[in-house]
Amino acid sequence: MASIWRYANPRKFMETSGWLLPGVSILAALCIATGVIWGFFFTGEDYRQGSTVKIVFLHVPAALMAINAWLMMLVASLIWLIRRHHVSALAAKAAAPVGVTMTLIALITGAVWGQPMWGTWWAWDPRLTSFLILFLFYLGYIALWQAIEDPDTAADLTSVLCLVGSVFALLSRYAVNFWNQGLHQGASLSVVDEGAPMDIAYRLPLYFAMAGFALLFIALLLAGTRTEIRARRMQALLTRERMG
Amino acid sequence: MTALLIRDLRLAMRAGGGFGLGLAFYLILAVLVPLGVGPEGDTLALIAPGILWVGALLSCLLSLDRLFALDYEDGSLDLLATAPIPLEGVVTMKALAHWITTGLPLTLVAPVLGVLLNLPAAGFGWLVASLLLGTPALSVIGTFGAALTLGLRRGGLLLSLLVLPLYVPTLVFGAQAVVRGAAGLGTATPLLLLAGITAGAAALLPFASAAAIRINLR
Amino acid sequence: MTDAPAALTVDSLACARGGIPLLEGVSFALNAGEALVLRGPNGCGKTTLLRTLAGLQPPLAGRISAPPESIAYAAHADGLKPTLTATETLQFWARLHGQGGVTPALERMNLAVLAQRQGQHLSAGQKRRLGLARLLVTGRPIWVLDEPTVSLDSASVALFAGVVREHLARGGLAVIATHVDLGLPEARSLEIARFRATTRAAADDFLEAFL
Amino acid sequence: MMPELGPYAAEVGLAYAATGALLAGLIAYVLIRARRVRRALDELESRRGK
Repeated sequence: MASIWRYANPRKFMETSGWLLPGVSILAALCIATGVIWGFFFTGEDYRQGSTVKIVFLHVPAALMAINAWLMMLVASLIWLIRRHHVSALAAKAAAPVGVTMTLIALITGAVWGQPMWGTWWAWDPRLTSFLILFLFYLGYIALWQAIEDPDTAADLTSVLCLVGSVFALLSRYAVNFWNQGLHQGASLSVVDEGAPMDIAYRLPLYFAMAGFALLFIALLLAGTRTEIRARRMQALLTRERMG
Repeated sequence: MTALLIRDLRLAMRAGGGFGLGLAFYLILAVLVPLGVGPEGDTLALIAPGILWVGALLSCLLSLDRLFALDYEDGSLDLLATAPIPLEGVVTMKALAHWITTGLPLTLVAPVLGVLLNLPAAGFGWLVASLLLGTPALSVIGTFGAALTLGLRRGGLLLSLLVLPLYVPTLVFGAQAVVRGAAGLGTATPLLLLAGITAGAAALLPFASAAAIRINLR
Repeated sequence: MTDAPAALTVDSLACARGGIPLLEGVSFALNAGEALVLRGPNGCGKTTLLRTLAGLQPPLAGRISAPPESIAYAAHADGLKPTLTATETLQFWARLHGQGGVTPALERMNLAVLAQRQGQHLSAGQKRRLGLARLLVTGRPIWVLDEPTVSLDSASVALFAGVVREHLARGGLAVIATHVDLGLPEARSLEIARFRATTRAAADDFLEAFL
Repeated sequence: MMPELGPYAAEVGLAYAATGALLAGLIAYVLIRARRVRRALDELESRRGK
C-alpha cells in the first residue's frame, strides 16, 4: 500500500498523471467509439423494444459511472478525513462534475428509453427516481464546495457530507422501491435494469461502451484533479503574497 | 445538558424567538394547497397525506438555519465548545429543542389541517403516529445541515439543498404510512422503517454534526 | 477553585490561520497564581494562539499541557443573549459548569442592580462586565482572555484588574492578550511577534511541495 | 449503411444527441478550466519570478 501514499505529494501525482492522461484519453475515445458505433450500426433490433434498445449502450454505462463516481468520491473523502491527503480531497472535488453529468445522461437516456413503453417522457420508475435523487445529492455536494472559501474546511465539510449523504442515498434507494410498490403491486417491467438481459450480440459492444465510459471518467478525473491542484497552488501563492 | 435545553426553550419562547413561525407556515401551506388544487374533496383527500408531510418537512426546514447562527454570531458557540459538555451533547440538545419548538407542535396541529385537506378519517391516527416518529429525524438531520452551513453567507438556501435529499427516506416512509393507513392497508412496515431511520439518525448524526461544528470553529 | 495547583505549560507550539502557518516555537510555563500578558501588533496571531490554547483549534505542532476542563475562554464576543436577563445568563453558565450561586459574581462585577435587566438593554461596558462575570461563575482555574478590557471605562478596567488579582491569589492562572495597560505589574509579558512563522514553517508536505 | 431504426428513430436519435451534447459540454468544461487555471498559474509564477 505504501506506493499509493506516494501520490499524496502533489508533485508526484502531477508527474504520473502527466504521462498517463494522453494514453487514457485515447483509449477512452477508442472504446467509446467502438462500443457505440458497433452497438448503433451493427446490432439488429430487439423484437420487443424495437430500435430503442440501442439506447442501452449509453444508458447502462452512464448509470454505472454515475454510481461509481459517487463511490469514488466516498472513498476519496474517507482517505482525506483519515490520512489528510490533499490530492484525494481534490480528486473528489474533480470527480463531482463528471458524476453529475453521468447522472444527467443516465436520467435522459433512461427516460427516453422508457418513453415508448410508458407513453410519457417521464415516469416515476423506481430506478430513474433513484438517479434523480442521486442527482440532488451531487448538486448539494458541488454547491457546498463552492460555498466555502477555505480549501481545507471545504474539503472536510464536503467529506462529512459525502459520508452522511451516501448512507441516506442508500436509504432513499430502498424507500423509493417501497414507495413505488405503493398501491399497485409489482413494478412494471423495469426497463432500466442493470446487467445485460439481452443476448450476446448486444453484450460485447456494451462492454466496450462501459469500458469507454469508465476510461473517460478516469481521464476527466485526472485532468480535473490536475486543475484543482494548480488552482490550490495559485491560492496558496496568493495567500503567501498577501501575508507578505 | 438540560441547562442548555432549558435555555434554548426559554430563548425560543421569548419575544422574537420564532416559536410560532414553523406552525404559521404549516397553516398557510395547508390553506394555499386547496386554493391551488381546487376544492374537490376527493382530489384533496388523495393528496392530503403527501401535502401534510411535505408541509411538516418544509416547516422544520424553515426554522433550521437560525439554529446555530445566533450562537455562532454572538460567540456563545465558542464558549459552548469549551464547556464541560461534549459538542455531541450540545448538538443533541439543539436538535431536541428544535423538535420541541417545531416538530412537536406540527404533529399536534397536523390533524386540524387534515380536516382542512379532507384527509380520510382512517388516516388521522396514522398521520399523528408517523409525524411523531418522523419529526425527530427531521430535526436531527436538519441540525446536521445547520452545522455544515454554519457561518456561510447565504447558508439558508444551501441548507435546504443539502438537507432535502437527506429527508427523502423519512418523507417516503412517513407519507406512505399515512396513505396506507387512510386506505386501510397495513402500516407496520413504513412505520417501523420510519422509526428505524429516526433512531439511526438520532444515534449517529450528532457525531457528524459535532465534527462539522469543530471544523467550522477552526 | 480546584484544589490541585493548576499549571499551564506550552512547548514549541505552532498554529496556523486559514491553513497558512502563523506562529511557531511558542513556549512558556505558567504556574498557579501567575498571569501572562500577550503583546504584539494586530493580526500577529494573538487570537489564534488563544483559540489554540482554549482547544477551539488544533495546533500544527507542539504540546499544551493543562489539567482537563480547566480552561475558561473569553473572546471579543461575550456570547450574551439579548432576551435573557443577566441572572438567567449567569445561571445558565453556572449550571452548565456545575457551579453554584451567581449573586457573588454579579456583585463582584457591580452588576447586582442590573440583575433582572435583559441583555439587549445593557450598555457595551455592562455587557463586557457580564461576560467577565461568567468567568467567575465557571469556577475554572485557567483564564484565557482575548482583549478583555475592550469597551470598559477606566474604573471598570481597575475593577477587572482587581478581579484578576483575586483570581491569581486563589491559585488561578490567566493568559491575557491586550493592548491596554491592565495595571497588573506582577504579570509577565510575552512578545508574540518574535514567534512569527518563517516561510519554511512546518507546513505539511502538500503545501511544502507548493511553496 | 444507416441501420433501419423503425418507429423509434426519434427517441434513439434524441438519446444519442443528448448524450453527445452533455459529454461534449463536460469535456469542454474540463479542458477550458484546465487551460484557464494553467495560464493564470503560469502568469502568477512568472510575475513572482519563481
